[in-house]
Amino acid sequence: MPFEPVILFFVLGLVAGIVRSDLKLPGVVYEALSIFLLLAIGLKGGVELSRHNVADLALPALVIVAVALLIPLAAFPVLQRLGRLPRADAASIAAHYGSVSVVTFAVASSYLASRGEPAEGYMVVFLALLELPALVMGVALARRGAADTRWGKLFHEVLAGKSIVLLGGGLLIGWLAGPEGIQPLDRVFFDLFKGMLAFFLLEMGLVVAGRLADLRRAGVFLAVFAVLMPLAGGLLGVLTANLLDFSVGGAMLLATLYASASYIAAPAAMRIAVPEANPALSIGASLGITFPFNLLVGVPTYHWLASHLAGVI
Amino acid sequence: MPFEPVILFFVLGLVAGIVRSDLKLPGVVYEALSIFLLLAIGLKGGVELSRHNVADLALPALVIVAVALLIPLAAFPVLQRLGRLPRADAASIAAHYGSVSVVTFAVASSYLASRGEPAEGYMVVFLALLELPALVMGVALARRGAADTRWGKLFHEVLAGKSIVLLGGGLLIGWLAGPEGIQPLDRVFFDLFKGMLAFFLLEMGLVVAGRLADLRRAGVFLAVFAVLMPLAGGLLGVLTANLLDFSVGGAMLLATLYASASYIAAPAAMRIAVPEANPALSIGASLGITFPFNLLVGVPTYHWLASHLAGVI
Amino acid sequence: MPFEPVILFFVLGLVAGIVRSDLKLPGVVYEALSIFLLLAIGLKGGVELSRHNVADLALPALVIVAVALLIPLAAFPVLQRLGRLPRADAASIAAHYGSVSVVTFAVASSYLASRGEPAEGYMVVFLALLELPALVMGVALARRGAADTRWGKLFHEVLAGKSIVLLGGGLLIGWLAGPEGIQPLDRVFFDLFKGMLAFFLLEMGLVVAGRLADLRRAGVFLAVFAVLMPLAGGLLGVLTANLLDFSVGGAMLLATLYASASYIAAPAAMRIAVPEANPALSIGASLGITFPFNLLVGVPTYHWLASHLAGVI
Amino acid sequence: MNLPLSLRRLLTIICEASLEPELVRELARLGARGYTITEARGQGAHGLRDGSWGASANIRVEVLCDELTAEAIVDTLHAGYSANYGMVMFVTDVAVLRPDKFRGAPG
Amino acid sequence: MNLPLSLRRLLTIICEASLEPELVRELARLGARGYTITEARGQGAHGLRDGSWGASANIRVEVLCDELTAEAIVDTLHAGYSANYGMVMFVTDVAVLRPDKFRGAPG
Amino acid sequence: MNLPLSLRRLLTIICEASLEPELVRELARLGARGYTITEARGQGAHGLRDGSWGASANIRVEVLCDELTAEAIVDTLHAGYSANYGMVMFVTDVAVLRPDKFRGAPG
Ligand SMILES: Nc1ncnc2c1ncn2[C@@H]1O[C@H](COP(=O)(O)O)[C@@H](O)[C@H]1O
Ligand SMILES: Nc1ncnc2c1ncn2[C@@H]1O[C@H](COP(=O)(O)O)[C@@H](O)[C@H]1O
Ligand SMILES: Nc1ncnc2c1ncn2[C@@H]1O[C@H](COP(=O)(O)O)[C@@H](O)[C@H]1O
Ligand code: NA
Ligand code: NA
Ligand code: NA
Repeated sequence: MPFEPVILFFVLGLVAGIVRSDLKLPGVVYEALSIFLLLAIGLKGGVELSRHNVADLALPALVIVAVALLIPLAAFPVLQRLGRLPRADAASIAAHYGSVSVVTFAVASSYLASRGEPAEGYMVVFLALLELPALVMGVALARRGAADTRWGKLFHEVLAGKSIVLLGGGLLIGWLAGPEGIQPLDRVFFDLFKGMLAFFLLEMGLVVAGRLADLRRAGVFLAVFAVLMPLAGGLLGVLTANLLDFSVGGAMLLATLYASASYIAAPAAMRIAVPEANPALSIGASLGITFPFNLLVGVPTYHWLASHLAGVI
Repeated sequence: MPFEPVILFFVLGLVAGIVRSDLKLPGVVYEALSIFLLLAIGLKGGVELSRHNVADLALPALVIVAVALLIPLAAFPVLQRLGRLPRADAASIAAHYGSVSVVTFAVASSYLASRGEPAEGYMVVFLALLELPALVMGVALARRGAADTRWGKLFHEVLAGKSIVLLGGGLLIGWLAGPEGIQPLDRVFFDLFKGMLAFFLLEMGLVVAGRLADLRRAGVFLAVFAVLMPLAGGLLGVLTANLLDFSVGGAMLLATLYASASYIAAPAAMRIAVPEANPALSIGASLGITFPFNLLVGVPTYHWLASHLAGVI
Repeated sequence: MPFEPVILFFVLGLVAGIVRSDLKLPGVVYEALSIFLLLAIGLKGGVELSRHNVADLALPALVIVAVALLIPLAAFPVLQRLGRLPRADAASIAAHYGSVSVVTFAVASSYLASRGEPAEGYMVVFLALLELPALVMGVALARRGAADTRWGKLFHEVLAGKSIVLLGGGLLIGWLAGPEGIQPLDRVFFDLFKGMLAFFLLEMGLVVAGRLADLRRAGVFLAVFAVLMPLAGGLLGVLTANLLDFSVGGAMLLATLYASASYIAAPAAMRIAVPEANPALSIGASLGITFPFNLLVGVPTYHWLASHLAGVI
Repeated sequence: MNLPLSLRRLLTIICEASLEPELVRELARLGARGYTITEARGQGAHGLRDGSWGASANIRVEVLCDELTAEAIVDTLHAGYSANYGMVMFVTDVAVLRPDKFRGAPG
Repeated sequence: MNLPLSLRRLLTIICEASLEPELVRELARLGARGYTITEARGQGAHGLRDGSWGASANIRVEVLCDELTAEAIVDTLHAGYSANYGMVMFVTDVAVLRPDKFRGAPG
Repeated sequence: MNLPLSLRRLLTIICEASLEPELVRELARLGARGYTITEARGQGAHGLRDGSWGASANIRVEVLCDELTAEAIVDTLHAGYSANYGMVMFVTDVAVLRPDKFRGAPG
């Protein structure tokens, strides 16, 4: 079985949206599910963290964040020169791809789990760390030279945004409470995780179906970009993971982080910090193409890459 | 204990509604719960299906659907002649009773499970198959001779309606993924099923309490119809099941399918396809009388019938 | 570990609200969670009740309710004389403190459970019984001498209010169905309880953060009252429990009931029955100060009191 | 085709959600033939009401009716509730198709 | 600064939620450039519609447009739906900034 | 009894939900004494915004105020946001009971 069954729920949602089913998961359910997933992932990572010496993670974290910044830096000129996109749009899209998708990460973890392939439990710490820097970089690219940048708003929007608050808060709670403290909550946060992910993917399928019109606006260049960019990011992730001596599972997760494009934190932040960028383009690419691409093709590909390139550096 | 404890939640909702409690399950929760139940039932059926040869089900499916069409065909003249209802109303009510109620089916399954009585796992396939044909029949009855029937809309409304999409999609996913593929989702879709059903029944109690006013509009004839029709349907179900050599549990479930009246797919479809039918009548009868009747009296009765008539044909 | 990890979720919500995070649990989720918690607590109590002779609880219930009425009777003159609050406000606040907080009770139960300290399972019966009387007392205090009291409305508001309907309905269902009848629902109502409580506390943290402005209106007197009143109530609870020969766990739970202030049933009831009372004052004190105080300081304190005063009467 | 439109009043009431049951009873008593409610949140003299929980939710009620009914409702609600409850009311002129649907008392 | 406001019509339609897909198609066909929907519940000639489940939910649709478009929509919806569906429509005069946004057919 | 009604402006703003925090700050700064928000979805020049997830949700904001405040808000929002955000504004005349509640700056 080359795919994760949970992905079938995404396909179901997509098909339902395309045939104009009256199936709708109310926006409130989307909200509640995303809160659940973010908090659960944070808690899981925090519990893992409590088993490690946090100081040991400082160096890999630094490397991982530094390398991650190459992604928007490389994407921006490609989008602006090759894609002939306005500066604001190129910067905003670059920021989306530099940041990360929590759900893609969750699907990749599920993929590993169902194959019994282990991975470093603290990868989720990097997930939380990778959210912000690319967004800052994106705004810097959009505003180069301009004086009126709303940096304060941007930092507030992201650091007080629900993804960081829930991921970070979950990490902290999991770390403080440790495995035994969290154990009575396992029934909700861990046992239900995969089922909730299935529902969320159903909803994402519906959302993506509703954004297919945006794809047409995005055009061929962006469509190609939205497939090649994650592959490049995935490769970069595997190589960086090798450098850091991660396991195959860890390499695959880092590849997924680099390859994935944000569609929760980034759209919200870019809307505030770079309002002249057209969200239809960035969301069309990241959610309409890269997200399904990663789910269906990317995740197994990164696993393959991680297995075959293990130990090359 | 002659009743399923889960039914007490329905009674609680009903009483809360009647005493005008401020207890309200928001409409969004109703939506989310019905999505959960439909998908979970579909998945369960799909997993069962993956254990059988699908081709073996073709003949029983054909018989079951063909016999089910007798229900609206019999109900229509009764409603039109005896009940003196306008053609559109008679046809719409006939369609509701020909189609099926997913929650009644779920309660009947729970009833069997808590008695340790086994049943054919693939009954849920028939649940999905029985949804549509009676609705088509109802529209045909309403429109006999008329030229402007919106068949396209009707088919789209039902086939792309959330009940078919979720039941059918769940069946397909369960069938493709099989028991091991679905296993990580069991915690959500199977373990939580009964608790979610309890919540849904609480909500249904509140909804039914709010529709008691419609009952008065419905009148005595329709009230009697709403009690006798399911009994007749239940008997027909038991006999058909005997013909097909189903187990006692399977016979009871088929009886429940025939006896139950739809209040999710049918109202939505009839509103679009036969707009001149008064929904207060069909929903008042199916939801206000037949649904509670089946929960409290019908389900045990069909079990009794299935046990005592086992092997008569 | 001197605290319950579940409290960290409250702190997270509080911090998120204070830093103006865009994290919001939709109002609908608040509704759904509170319905879940009320029903689950009721069911749990009902199952316990089915193991006891209900008649044996009559006397302790009477004592507990009678003693509980001392709380609003003592609070009212303090608020009116010392606090110089208008009669309506003094009466409404007294009613809030005389009534009980279901979530504080749930946290106290969790606290006991995670310490392996047993408690009388039927304490939840007293929780249900304590909700109403203080509210009636509060209205009587507000209306002394006035002729136009809307008693009918008050009784309806409380008795048909969602807390009594769900707690009482849950008790009844649990009692009728007994342990085996409820067992298939355990996965939802018992296993998920603590995780749901965590979510609810996250939400309560956000709500409390949003009410901090009300605290300023409340003033210093009310802030002091909101800390001393629960301590006095807790002491009264421990003493009463000793009188009734409860276990240490039971004494701690009764202390928590007496110490806690209602913020579900009381605000709704007072708004209808004593509309001239300012809800910012009563909710500011009960939810803004007493609720977090009880969570963070009160619950361990009442446990300490119950352990050290065990057997003094 | 061009159907004739008639003038009616649209009364909008924004108030605490806890008033809903009483409000609905009053509307019926004062002759309104119908109403529409949407969930709302907001800010006003009574502070922020952000709808995050039951006690801080508002509702937005619309009543299409004739002038006399609108006046009766405004007067009654103002006298009965605006002292103690967060409440805002405003009246707009609107054109409707079937004016009889929005008369005062049934008849 | 004081931007010039122009007069347009605001058409509000309150109806059963199940009509939404058809309604949206009709609005586009009749030249509306946009619409806004909020979830609603209410009471009227067709009884209580409390939104507790799909079949009893209403929607409240607003369309900003010019007079001709408003008339066309009112006439079409009245002819097509008001006999069989719970539905209320009313039209208000409003002032808008960019009147071209709310013209009839795109142009 | 027949209470005197005064004329005020009702400004309605329909825009992307992500603007809410800034909008609310602007309203306060420009002298609005209150506002009411309902969740909305819709369609317009910026395409379909169906509210299925955060990024596609709209809000519908109502502000009762005097003419000057309404003008100030319309001008400021138009200048600051309508180029980059989905946004529609319209102004209606309404009659209110307690006109002082809806003046400009507190006073
Ligand atoms: N100036 C205003 N414009 C629009 N809505 C308002 C205004 N003032 C108050 N409201 C709404 O009416 C509710 C009650 O208002 P108040 O009685 O002033 O607290 C508020 O929560 C708002 O939703
Ligand atoms: N007089 C009215 N004022 C405000 N809303 C109304 C009125 N009459 C009906 N409605 C709304 O329109 C819907 C359908 O109305 P009806 O066709 O009269 O049942 C109702 O459910 C209400 O939401
Ligand atoms: N003609 C219109 N009538 C009613 N609402 C509109 C109209 N045009 C736009 N809207 C609303 O305003 C939002 C933003 O509009 P726009 O900036 O045109 O995309 C849309 O999503 C709709 O909710
Ligand atoms: Na990335
Ligand atoms: Na049937
Ligand atoms: Na108390």
